[in-house]
Amino acid sequence: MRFAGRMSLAVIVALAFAAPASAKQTVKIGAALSMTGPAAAYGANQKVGIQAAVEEINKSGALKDVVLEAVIEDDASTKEQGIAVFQRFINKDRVAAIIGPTLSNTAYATNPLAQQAKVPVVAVSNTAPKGITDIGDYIWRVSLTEGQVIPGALKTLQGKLGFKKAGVLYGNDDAFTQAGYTVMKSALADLKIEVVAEQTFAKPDRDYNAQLTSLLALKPDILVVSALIENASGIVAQARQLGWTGPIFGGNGFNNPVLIKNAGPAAEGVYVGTAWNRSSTDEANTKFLASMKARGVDPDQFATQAYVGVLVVAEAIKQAGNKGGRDDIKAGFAKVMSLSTPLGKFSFLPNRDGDHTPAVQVVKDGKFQILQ
Amino acid sequence: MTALLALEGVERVFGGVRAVDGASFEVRPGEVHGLIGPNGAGKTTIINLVSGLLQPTGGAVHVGGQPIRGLAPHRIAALGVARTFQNIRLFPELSARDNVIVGEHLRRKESLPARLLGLPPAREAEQRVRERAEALLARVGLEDRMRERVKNLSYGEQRRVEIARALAAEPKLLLLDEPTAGMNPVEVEAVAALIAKVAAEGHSVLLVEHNVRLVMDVCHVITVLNFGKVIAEGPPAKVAEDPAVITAYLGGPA
Amino acid sequence: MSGQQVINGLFLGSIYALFALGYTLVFGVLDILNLAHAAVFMLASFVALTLVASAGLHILLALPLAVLVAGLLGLVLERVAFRPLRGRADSNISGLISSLAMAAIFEAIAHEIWGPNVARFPFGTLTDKQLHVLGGVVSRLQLTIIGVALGLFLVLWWLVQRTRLGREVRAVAESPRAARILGVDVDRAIAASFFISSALGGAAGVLFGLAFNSVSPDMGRSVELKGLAVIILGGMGSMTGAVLAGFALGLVEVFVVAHLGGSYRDAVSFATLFLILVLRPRGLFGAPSLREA
Amino acid sequence: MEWLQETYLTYQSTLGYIGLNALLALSVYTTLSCGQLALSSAGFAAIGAYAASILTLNFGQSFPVALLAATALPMLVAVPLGLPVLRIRGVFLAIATIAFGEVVRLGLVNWDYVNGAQGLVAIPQKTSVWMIYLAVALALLLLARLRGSKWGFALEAIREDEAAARTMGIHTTVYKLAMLVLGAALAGLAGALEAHYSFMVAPNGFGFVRVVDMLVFAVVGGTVAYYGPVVGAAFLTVLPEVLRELAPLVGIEPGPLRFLVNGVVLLSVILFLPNGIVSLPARLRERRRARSVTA
Repeated sequence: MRFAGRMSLAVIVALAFAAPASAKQTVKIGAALSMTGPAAAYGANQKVGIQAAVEEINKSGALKDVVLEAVIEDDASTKEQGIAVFQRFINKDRVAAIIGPTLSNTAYATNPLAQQAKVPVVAVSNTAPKGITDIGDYIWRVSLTEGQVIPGALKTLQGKLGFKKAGVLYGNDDAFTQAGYTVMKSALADLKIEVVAEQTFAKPDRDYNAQLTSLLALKPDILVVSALIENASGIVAQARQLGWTGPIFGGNGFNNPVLIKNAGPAAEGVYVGTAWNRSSTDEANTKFLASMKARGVDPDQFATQAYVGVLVVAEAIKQAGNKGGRDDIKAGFAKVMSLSTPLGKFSFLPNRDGDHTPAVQVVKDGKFQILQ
Repeated sequence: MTALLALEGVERVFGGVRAVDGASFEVRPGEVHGLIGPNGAGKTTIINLVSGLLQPTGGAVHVGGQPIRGLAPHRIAALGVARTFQNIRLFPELSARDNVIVGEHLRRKESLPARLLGLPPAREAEQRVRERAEALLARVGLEDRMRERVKNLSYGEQRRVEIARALAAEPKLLLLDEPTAGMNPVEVEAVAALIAKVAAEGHSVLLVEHNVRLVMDVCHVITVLNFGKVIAEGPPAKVAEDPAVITAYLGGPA
Repeated sequence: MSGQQVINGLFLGSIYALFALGYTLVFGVLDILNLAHAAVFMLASFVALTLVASAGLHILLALPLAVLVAGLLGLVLERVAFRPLRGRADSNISGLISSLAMAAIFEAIAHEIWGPNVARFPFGTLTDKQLHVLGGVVSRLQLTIIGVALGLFLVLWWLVQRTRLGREVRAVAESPRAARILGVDVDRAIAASFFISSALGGAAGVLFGLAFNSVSPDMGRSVELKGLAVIILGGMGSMTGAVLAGFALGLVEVFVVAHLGGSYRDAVSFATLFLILVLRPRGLFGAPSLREA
Repeated sequence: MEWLQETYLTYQSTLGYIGLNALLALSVYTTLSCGQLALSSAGFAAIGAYAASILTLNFGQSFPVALLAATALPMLVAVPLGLPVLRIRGVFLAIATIAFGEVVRLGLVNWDYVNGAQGLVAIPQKTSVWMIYLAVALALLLLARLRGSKWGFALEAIREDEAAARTMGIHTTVYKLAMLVLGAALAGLAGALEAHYSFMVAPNGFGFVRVVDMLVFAVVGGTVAYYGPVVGAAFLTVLPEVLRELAPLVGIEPGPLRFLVNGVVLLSVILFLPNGIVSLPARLRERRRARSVTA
C-alpha cells in the first residue's frame, strides 16, 4: 500500500512536470563563435548579442510555445574547430539553425557541411563579398557585405566633401580587411577618384607611422582605410599625430565604440560606412541599446548583427507558424520582410544576402553621429 | 712500401696558439704507433685532424697515399679510418649492440627498396650485421651487456664499446684516443691484448695514451710530441732513453 | 627617406631593441629561446594599465611596479618552465616548448582577466607634446621611449660588465660547469638573468602599450618574431648587437615601406633573417657571445 | 546503432583531422628523428595545399594528379632550402625555418592570383577519411621499416652525436636532407588533403602558430618512437572536443579557460613525461616495479 502510494505520487509528479513540457517546444540555435584565437574579441561581443536576443524573445512570448535555446561553442578562430563545432551542432545537439561562424574563412569550410545536412545557417559577421551565400540555399546572411556598404557611403561622402585624391591603407593579411580593400578600390575607381598610393599593414602591427608618412607625403584629400578595430584606432591616432587633419574613411571594422574610446579626440572627423547606424532613433535600436546598457555592454556592430541574427531566426519560426524544424526555419527566412531590427527594416534579397539601408556615420563631439 | 698514414709538416693554429706545429710522422701498415706527450702537446688535435673533424691550417695529411685536405669526416672514414674519442662519444640512448651496428655503417651494402618492402634478403643481411656486432662485443668482453643502453654502462665498459664500434668498420687505420683512461688494471690488460691482436690481423693503430707501460708494451714505434712539435720518434726502448723526452715529461729546461 | 621616416624608424627600432635586449640576455646565457618573453611583455603592459586606470597610480609609479611584476614572472618562468629541464639532453627543444606552454597559459589568464578587446592607457597618462625635429613631428613620449631604451641598455651593460652578478652571469654563459667549479651559484645567476630579462621585456611592454595605446592579450604577436630577427641580426647573446640591430631593423622596415610598400616589409625582414642565418650565423654585428657585450 | 551513427557523424571531422594532424606531426618528426628542429612544415603544407587546389580548381586536374604534385613540389623546394639551412644547428635552424615559413605565408598573402588573405574557396571535397588514414599508414610503415635498418641506425646516430656519426662514415648532410625532403612530402600531402577536405585554404592557416601546433603534437606524443607523433596528434586533436564535452559539467564557458587547459597539459607533459605520452606505459611499469621493490 505504502509502496503503491509512493508510486502514484511519482506518477503525479512526473505528469505535473511533463504536462507543461509537452506544450513547450525548445528550439536549439547553435552559435559557432571565435571566443579564443585572433578573432576572440568579436566572438565575445557576438555572444552577448545572441544571449540578449534569446532572453528577450523568450520573455516576450512572441513565439508562443516555442522556447529558444542558444548553444554557444568556441571555434578558436580556426576552421578545424569550426568544422568540429558544426558537425556537433548538426548531429549531436541537433540544432534547428546555426548562427556564425565569426570568420568568413571559417564559413567557407563549415557552411558546405550545413548545406549538405540541410541545416539553415545565418551569417552574422561574414562580409566577404563572394562565396558565402553561394554555398547553397540553406546559407543566409544578415551582415551586409562591404560591397553593399562602401560604394554608396563613399559616394555620399564625396558629394559632401568633394575630395579628388585618396590615400589607401589596408590590412593585407586578413580576409576581412583585404576584401574591404578590394571593394574600396573599385568604388574609388567608379567615382574617378585618384588613388595617390596604397599601403598595407599586417594585423599584429601596432605601428603605422611609416605607411602613414609615405601616404601623407603624397598629399591626398582623404585617407581610405580598411582595418579591423584593433588596428583602426591606432591608425587614426597616429595619422593625427603626424599632422593629418583631413577626413579618414573606414568600413564596418570602424563601427565600434572602441574607436572613440581608444583614439579619443583623434577620432573626430572619422567617417564610417557601415551596416549599422548606432545613432538611429528607431525604436528597435533604442530598445536594443538600452537592453545592452543594462547588461553593461557598449555594443559594437558584431554584437548588433549577432542580435539581429537571432531576431531573424525567431521571425522565420514565427512565419513558419511557430514551428522550429530546420526546413520550417529555412522556409521562414524567405518570408522575412521589413522586420524591425536595430539595423533598420530587414529583408532578404533573392540571393539570400541581407538587405537593409546602410549608413554613413561621422565621429563628432566624441560620438558616432549620422552624416546629415 | 708506402705509409698508410703520413703527416707532413702539419700545423693547426687555434686563435694564435699553435696546437700542432709542423708535425711529421708516418704510420705503416700493421704497425701500432704510439703518440705520446705531456698534456696539451697536440695529440688529440692530431687525431681530430686525421679523422677530418678539424682541418689543418698548414701541411698535409695523406691516408693510403691520398691527400685528405678538405675531405669531410665521412669521406675519410670511407678511406678506412676509424676512431675512438678521448671523452667517449657513444650514442648514449642506444644499446651497446646498436652502437656497434652503427659502426658497421660503411660495410653494409643493402638496398633501400628491398628494406622498405621488407624482403627476406634485407632481413637476412640485418641478421648478419647483428651477429657481427655481437661477436665484436664478445671480443671486448661485453657479451652479457649487449642489450644495455650505453649510458648505463661503466666507464671502462663504455670505452670497450667504443673500441668495438671502431673495429666494426674493419678499418685499415684505427685511431685510439686514450682507450684505457678510467679502466682498472684487468681491463687495461685486456685492451693491450686486443690492440696487439688487432695489429696482428693487419690493422694499423695510432694510439694516444697516457699509460706509459701500455705504450711501451704494445707499440712498435712511438712518436713523442711537445708543444705541437715532434721531439722524438723511434722504437719504445730508444724513445724511453731520449733526453728530450725525459725533460719534456719531467719538466725543467728543454 | 624623409626626416619623418628616420624618426619613425628610430622609434620603431627602439621598441625592437628594448624587447630584444631581454630576449637576447637569456638566449645568450642559456642558449634557449624563451618564447614566453612576448607574453611577459603583454602581462606587464596590462599590469601597468590596471595600476594606472583602476588604482589611479601615476605612470611613473606604475611603470617600475609593472617592471617588477614582469621580473617576478621571469622567476616563475625559470622555476616552472626551465629549471626542471636543465640537464636534459634535449633541453633546448623542450625548453622552447615549455616556454610556449607558459605563453599560452599567460595569454589565457590575461584573456580571462582583461578580456580580448584592445585597451588603452587613460588619456593624459603622460602629458604629450609635439616637437619638430629633422623636418618631422615627434612626440615627447616617443623621445622618452627612445631615451628609456638607451638608458636601460646602459644600465644592463653596467650590470653585466661591472657588477659581481654580471660576472657570474657571464661565467655561466661561458660554461655552467666551469662557473660552478669557480664557486658561482649557477642557479642564482640563471634566475637573475631571467629576472632581468623579463623585467626588460616588461618595460618594453609598458612603453609599447603607452606608445601605441594598444594593450591586448595578443599584443606580443607583433614583436615575438621580429624580436627573433633582431637577436639573430645582432648576434646571439650580444647586447650591443641587439640594440644596434633593433634600430637597424626599425630603419630598414621604414625604408622598405617608403620605397617598396608595406606588403614587402615583413617579407624583407624574414628573408634578411634567413639569409643572415645562412651566410653569417654569428649575426651582423659579429659579437658572438655575451662576453664581448 | 543510432547512437553509434550519431557519434560517428559528430566526430567524423575530428577523426579526419586526427589523421591530417598526424601527417603534419610526422613531417616535423622526420627531421627531429635525426636531431634537427626544422619548423618549415607549415610552409611546405601551404605549398602542397595551394599547388593541389590550383590544379583542381583552375586546371581541372584529377585529384590523384593534384596529390602527386602537392607531394612532389615541396620536395623540390626542400632541397635548395635544406642544403644551406641544415648546416645551421639547434635553435638557429628552428629560427631559419620559421623565417622560411613566414616568407611562404607572406608570399601567398601578396599573391593576387590566389586571392591573397582570402584564400582559395569552394574547393571540391575530394578527400575521404580513408585516404587520410591510408597516407598515415604508409608514412608509419615507411618509418617503421627504416627502424633497425642501416639508414635507421644512421639517423639515430646523427640524433645522438652528429660529429661521432660522421666519423663512422655517415654522410650526415644526405640523411638530414633526406628527412627534410620526406617531411616536406608528408606536409605537402597533408596540406593538399586538408584543402580538399575543408573546402578552402588561406595563408593564415599556415602561420607560425600552426607549425608550433605540429611540433607540439610530435613532442607531446613523444619523439622516441616513430608512432609518437600520431599519438600526440590524436590526443591533442581530441582534447578540445573532450573539453567541449566536460566544460558544461564543471561550469567552464567556452573561451579562454579552454585555452588554459591546453597550455597546462602541454607543460605537464614536457615536465613530467619528457619522452611523451608513448612513454607512459613504460613509466607506469617502472614505478610499479620500484614500489614493489621498496615494499
